[in-house]
Amino acid sequence: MSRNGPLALIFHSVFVIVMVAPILVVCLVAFTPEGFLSLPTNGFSLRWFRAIAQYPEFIHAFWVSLGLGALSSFVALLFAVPAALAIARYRFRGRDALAALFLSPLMIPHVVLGIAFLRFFTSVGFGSSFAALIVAHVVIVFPFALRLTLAAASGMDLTVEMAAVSLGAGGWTLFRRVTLPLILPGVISGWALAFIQSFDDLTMTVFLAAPGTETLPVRMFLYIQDNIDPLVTSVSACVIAVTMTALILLDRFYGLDRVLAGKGDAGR
Amino acid sequence: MSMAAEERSARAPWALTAPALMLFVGVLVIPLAMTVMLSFHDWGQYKGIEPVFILKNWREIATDPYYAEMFWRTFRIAILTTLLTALLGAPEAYILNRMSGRWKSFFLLVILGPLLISVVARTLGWALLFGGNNGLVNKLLMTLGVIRSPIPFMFTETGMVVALAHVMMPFMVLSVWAALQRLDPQIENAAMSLGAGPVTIIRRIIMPQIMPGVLSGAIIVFSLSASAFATPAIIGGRRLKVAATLAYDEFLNTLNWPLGAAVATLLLVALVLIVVGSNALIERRYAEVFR
Amino acid sequence: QQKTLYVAGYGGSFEKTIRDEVIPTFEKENNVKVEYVAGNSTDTLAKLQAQKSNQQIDVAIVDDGPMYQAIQFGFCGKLDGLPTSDLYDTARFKDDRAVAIGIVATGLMYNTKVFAEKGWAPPTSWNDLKDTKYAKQLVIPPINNTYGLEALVMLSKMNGGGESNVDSGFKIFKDEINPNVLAYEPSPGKMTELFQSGQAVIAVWGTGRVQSFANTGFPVDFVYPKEGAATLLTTACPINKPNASPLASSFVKMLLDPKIQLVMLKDYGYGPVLKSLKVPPELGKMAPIGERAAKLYNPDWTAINDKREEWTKRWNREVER
Amino acid sequence: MAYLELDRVAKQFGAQTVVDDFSLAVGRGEFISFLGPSGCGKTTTLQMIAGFLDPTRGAIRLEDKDLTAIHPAKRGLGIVFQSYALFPHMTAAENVAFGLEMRNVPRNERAERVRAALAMVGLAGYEDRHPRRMSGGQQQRVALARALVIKPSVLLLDEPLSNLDAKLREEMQIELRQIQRTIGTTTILVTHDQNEAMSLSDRIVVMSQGKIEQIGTPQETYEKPASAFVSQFLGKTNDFAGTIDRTATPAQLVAGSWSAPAPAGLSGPVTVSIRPERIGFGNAGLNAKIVTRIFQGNHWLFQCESECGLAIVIRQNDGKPQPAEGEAVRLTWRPQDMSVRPRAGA
Amino acid sequence: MAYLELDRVAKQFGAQTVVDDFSLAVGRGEFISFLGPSGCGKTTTLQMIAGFLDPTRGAIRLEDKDLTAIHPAKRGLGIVFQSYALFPHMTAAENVAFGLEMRNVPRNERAERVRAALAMVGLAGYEDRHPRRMSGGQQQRVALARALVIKPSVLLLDEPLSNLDAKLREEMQIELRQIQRTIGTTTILVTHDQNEAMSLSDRIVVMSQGKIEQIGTPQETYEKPASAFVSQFLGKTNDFAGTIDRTATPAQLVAGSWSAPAPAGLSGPVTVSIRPERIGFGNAGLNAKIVTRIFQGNHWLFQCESECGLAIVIRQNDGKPQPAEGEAVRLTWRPQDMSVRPRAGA
Ligand SMILES: Nc1ncnc2c1ncn2[C@@H]1O[C@H](COP(=O)(O)OP(=O)(O)OP(=O)(O)O)[C@@H](O)[C@H]1O
Ligand SMILES: Nc1ncnc2c1ncn2[C@@H]1O[C@H](COP(=O)(O)OP(=O)(O)OP(=O)(O)O)[C@@H](O)[C@H]1O
Ligand SMILES: CC(C)C[C@H](N)C(=O)O
Ligand SMILES: [Mg+2]
Ligand SMILES: [Mg+2]
Repeated sequence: MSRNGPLALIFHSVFVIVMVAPILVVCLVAFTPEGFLSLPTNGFSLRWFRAIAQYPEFIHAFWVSLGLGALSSFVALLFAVPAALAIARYRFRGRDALAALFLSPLMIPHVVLGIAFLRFFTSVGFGSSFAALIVAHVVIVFPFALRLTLAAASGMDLTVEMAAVSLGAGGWTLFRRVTLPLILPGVISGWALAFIQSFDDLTMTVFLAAPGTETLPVRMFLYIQDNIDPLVTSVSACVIAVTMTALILLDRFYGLDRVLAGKGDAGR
Repeated sequence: MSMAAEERSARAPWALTAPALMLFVGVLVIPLAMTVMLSFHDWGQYKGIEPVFILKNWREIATDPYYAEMFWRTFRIAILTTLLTALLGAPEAYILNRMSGRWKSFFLLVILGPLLISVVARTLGWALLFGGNNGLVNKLLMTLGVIRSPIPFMFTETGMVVALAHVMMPFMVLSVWAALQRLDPQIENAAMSLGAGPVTIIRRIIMPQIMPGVLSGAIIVFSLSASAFATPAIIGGRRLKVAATLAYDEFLNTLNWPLGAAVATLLLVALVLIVVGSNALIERRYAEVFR
Repeated sequence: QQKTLYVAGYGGSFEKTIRDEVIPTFEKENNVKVEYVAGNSTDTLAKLQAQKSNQQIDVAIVDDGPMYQAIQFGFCGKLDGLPTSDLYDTARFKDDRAVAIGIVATGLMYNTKVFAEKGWAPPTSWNDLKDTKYAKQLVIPPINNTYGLEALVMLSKMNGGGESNVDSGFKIFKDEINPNVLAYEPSPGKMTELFQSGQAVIAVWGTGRVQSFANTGFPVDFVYPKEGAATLLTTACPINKPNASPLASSFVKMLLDPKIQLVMLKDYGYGPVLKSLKVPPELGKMAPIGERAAKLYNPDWTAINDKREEWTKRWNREVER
Repeated sequence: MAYLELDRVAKQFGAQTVVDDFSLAVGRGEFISFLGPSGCGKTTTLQMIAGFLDPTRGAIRLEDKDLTAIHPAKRGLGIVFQSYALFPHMTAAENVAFGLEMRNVPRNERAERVRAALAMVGLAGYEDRHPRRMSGGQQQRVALARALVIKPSVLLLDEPLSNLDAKLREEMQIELRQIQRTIGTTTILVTHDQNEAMSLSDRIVVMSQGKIEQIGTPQETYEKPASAFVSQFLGKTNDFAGTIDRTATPAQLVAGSWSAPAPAGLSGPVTVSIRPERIGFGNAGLNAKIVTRIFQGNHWLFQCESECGLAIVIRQNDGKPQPAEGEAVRLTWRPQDMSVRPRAGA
Repeated sequence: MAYLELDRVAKQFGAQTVVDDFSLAVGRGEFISFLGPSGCGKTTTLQMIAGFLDPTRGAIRLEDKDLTAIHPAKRGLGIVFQSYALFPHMTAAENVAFGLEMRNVPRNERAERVRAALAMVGLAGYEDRHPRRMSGGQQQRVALARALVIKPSVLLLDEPLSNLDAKLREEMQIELRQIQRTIGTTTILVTHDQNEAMSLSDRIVVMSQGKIEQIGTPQETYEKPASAFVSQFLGKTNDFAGTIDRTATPAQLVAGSWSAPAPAGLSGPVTVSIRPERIGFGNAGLNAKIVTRIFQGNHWLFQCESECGLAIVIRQNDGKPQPAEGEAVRLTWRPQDMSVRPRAGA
């Protein structure tokens, strides 16, 4: 199979540099010995990493974010995958309307959603509880799970499914053994985006977070209320480090390309 | 290759979408309906929200050119951002996909990186690179004599588009990448054998086939950029307000929720129309790819 | 009977101060659990409005501007048994529906290092905002933020207007100050970042903020303009709701405790609201204390609140463009 | 009683009718082949039997029960798809094992049967390979193994051997025949290979444009074609213009320099149809010149320019000298080998 | 000078060598066929010539220029892929037009040529159909039309007719031959159909397990196979165990009840190979009983139980009565039709 030409590689390099540069700068700043944002020109210091330890609420918030992200993106997939299959395969009345409804959380500013949800949950007596937070996150990450699954499911070779059906696979088995593996790249990508979106959301979560369930972005936002200091950067650097480590471990023990591309796809 | 399922019972799609539909009706439609209702309520500095039915807010939005300007800017930025991500993200996904396994996953993660850190830290990075005279890039370019004065980036529309495109890029790359997984490499070979160069292959063979992916990415990016708050607020500042920052202002600072709700409702309706419209258009244009 | 008291207030270091200095004692003395709901003033106010039918929050700590709104919307309950005689007048609200827990002065902040390098004299007057040498290096919080509002009021007052007539202020902002302004930035965090990244060198801001910014080691200083700095308050109120707990009032009053007042002065640069409080000289380098406090200009909030909606609209359309 | 019955089945895609009025009764254990030009509706019919397409009209019954009421997964069919439809994410062995898993065959037995099935199609050693890393023929064999391993009661094979070489193909044909005989599998085979159809089938269904042209045993369809289409489609046929002269006694059928006593009934201009393998080179008969001589292994194919137009002759490659290109020959055949019909348009 | 030359080309996938030491010189305008068992490396070799796979070793030259230096898009090849590789998002006409567009053929001419090409493969009227809505054979024909319409100087065909019925297939073969003759296209055909290979090719390359077994004209490879593999692979062959008795005068070759004067050179146990079409039923010769009699249209295939084991006999379907199943027969052949080699393992 043909490889990338030099032009493609140049494009790729520039692309990656641009993507990484702002983050790299942030990570670099985390090593500043100063009390304010500056590139560490005179010496590196771990001062701001040590500082994290003095804010156990950051660490707690990290776990909250992680749990919230994992849970809500997973639940979103449970709802989104069947819906995506339906939308990809059937031409039924109301299909467009349904698709629009499912995508609508993308289209509303999150402030509005935050307040709408808070009003709603308060009126049904849920207030700002963790359950409410999860439900709200499921809704806002749903479009990601849906859209990417949809992209993978549309145009899928249906004869493969027919083959499975003819061999006696039906319903759940058919889905688990054949359909899901075939759309897996889309599902995993969708999950990743959903997770990240949940992990990253601030504007909506601010309204729904209750004491004890503040997420990391909320914590960071509150922290920088009065002052932006390099702690923000060191926390960010840690998040990146933790994520990368997790992914590298995943790669070691399972193979990222397998997760992302599905099995048996390499080669010709 | 059509399947019986496609034609068979009209119930199947509804059965499959029912859980999601119930979820949405249960926890999204009602709050949104409440918000739409809100936009018809009255508000006053002293009386707060009055649950009456009036068109005051809608009339204000319709007649005051201030809002038209905000919406026009919103969509201009969203369109430019979408174009930028599609133009750069789709080729990058394609290049990524042609890399060998290990590099592929590595760079995919690198590109997902920006999403992993909070929008606050991310925009901080931009400020450090381009902010004023001290911005790293500006400083470098000025010492090299490439530019005379710093590139204006912060508090400009260009800056907003670039920063938004940066955040949104992973959505596009990943969407396209997922679609690329389905492609039969032999088809590319076929095109090559018929004399198509790399550009033609991408334009005529790859692009149409990955349209579902590009469309997904574009819909996500467009919707998110048009409703984004943090990036426009931080990079654009208050002088370059967009619909979302406007709504934010009304909701949080003025506490004029009815007006904010009207702005949000209008944004939602406009976005739904644009997205559904272009979705239908593209799905029809590339009907065979979407089957 | 009530087990938990929800206190909504600023996040960050303020939260830390409250959590460390106030809550443990309060919990012990009143046998109650206190949950701190962190959020900035506008977030808190929005939550109050969203949960109007069923308030969860018991005590709200917000800026003065939002507090006036909260009172107007009827979110605040009445405070009983305030040490009225010991409180500065400015610290009190109509019907005692809220009380100030700290006083801040609105004035000018500048980057001392940059000024020294460029050989610029430190600013002295509100009029310095018009100086063209600050082009695109000036930051002013917007009008929905008390700092911005007070800057507008001060400039109007100096030019023949005042709370009742801000035309002149608007004109100056529009024609003379606007070209200098890099951003109208309400977020304190963002303000510090604009200074740290060198994009801004001068700003309209408050003593408390400047103090804590300077505490990080960054070279900034605060200037009380010669025309006078304006008063800005940090306020607290018990939330009005059925079966409101009396502990809410107690909590607010505890914030007025001299010991706490000193802590907030030290950590946070808040001028005390108690006349009787003796301030050790090493604290309060910038804070409005004593004579500085006496010279502060107290805006006429009744007049301002009357026009605020209109001004905001006008500001959005004329200034922030 | 028919085991599988198609009753006036029709299928439309949009406005286009691709299968029409298709009726067929298949007995239990019967081996049926569908033969017909590309695009005539063979795959479509198969897919309807499999339940992946719903007939627009008509009914399909299995043991007198309406098949449409049974979910495809429950029909117990073994299918080889024209495009293989292998599971790309599974290895060859996993592909083959899938149907057994669905039937809850115990792990040990499963492994053994998968191994045996792959060995049978000549893919021992390829168990762990993914389809994308296999050659076309190897993929096709995995598809075949996957369908056969479950010992289905009905086998639907859509050109299952099209990508195999002759040798392997024959082995597979024998295998198919064997399975069909021992398990009594009812088989429907779609193939474009007439030899395959003829050597395997109990009956052949010749289709054209969605309609059945003829149903019959291989020899019936070949030697007693029900229509001109069938005779043209199965094997090769020469059509010569001839005339029946009833004035002569006995009445004579004349085609160029060839003549024979005329059959009863017809007179005037006629078309004489004769299979190329029934024509011999002789000393009398139609005058012809050999244009091309094509070697085909076990036989030679001659294209000749004759008095009555192009003539095709097949001669077994029996090792004896064959006429060369350009040589003049006389073509002759036995009257009982030809069929005569009135000449259309004459 | 060879037009296209493969010089000791080899290809490995991982540790597995799938093509090895492959050398072949193709003249301009020559028609070459690759024959070989499934998985022997035919597609791989074709893909290397096309430039989609890089040889692990060896060189490929076109007109003495190293082909690897030329980008696949510039090689001017017409290719039909085993899996068709149609552009799913384009209609049949758009698929066919693509290559012409790449060559900047003016719009009018393009439309005309596309129309003609589709008509040639029997798909007039299917211009606007998308591949997914076409039958297998129709798709394959679109692929063929797409490759032919550009009048390439080199055609690489990977089982291009495997999904077509015999009739259409023959038409396409004639078409291919025509194109190759008139434009002088150098053609390499991969096929599993020996008749196809034999009737079309100037030379046949027989491959096995990645290696070339024999290169020769159709008749050479069929009648003078270079190895046992080739003789087994091309057509059918009977191998009988025989003995050469040099004590008799003249020396006798005996196989069961069949005997003939022995050829020179060998003695003792031998294997006698004889093609089934060279065996006749006679009054003397090998005693045998007919087990199955398979009708194959223009010929009959007999499987017989003989004194020397299983024997296969082909007889042209000349309309004369053929022995029935179960009948006892005597098998006979001319000594010059057999080949004799020492018996392995004896
Ligand atoms: N990508 C790959 N990775 C590993 N092995 C491969 C790959 N592609 C093909 N092979 C192996 O290489 C061998 C040759 O394959 P090739 O496709 O050339 O066979 P072929 O002669 O075309 O067979 P067929 O007639 O079945 O199409 C096969 O054994 C196949 O399993
Ligand atoms: N999904 C579809 N939509 C519209 N027409 C279709 C569709 N699938 C097949 N057809 C058309 O129906 C006709 C019959 O197709 P079918 O696949 O049954 O042919 P086939 O006999 O199997 O041909 P082949 O031997 O080429 O595989 C063809 O003309 C084909 O173009
Ligand atoms: C994609 C998101 C991180 C966008 C973010 N919510 C913003 O307002 O900018
Ligand atoms: Mg078919
Ligand atoms: Mg092959």
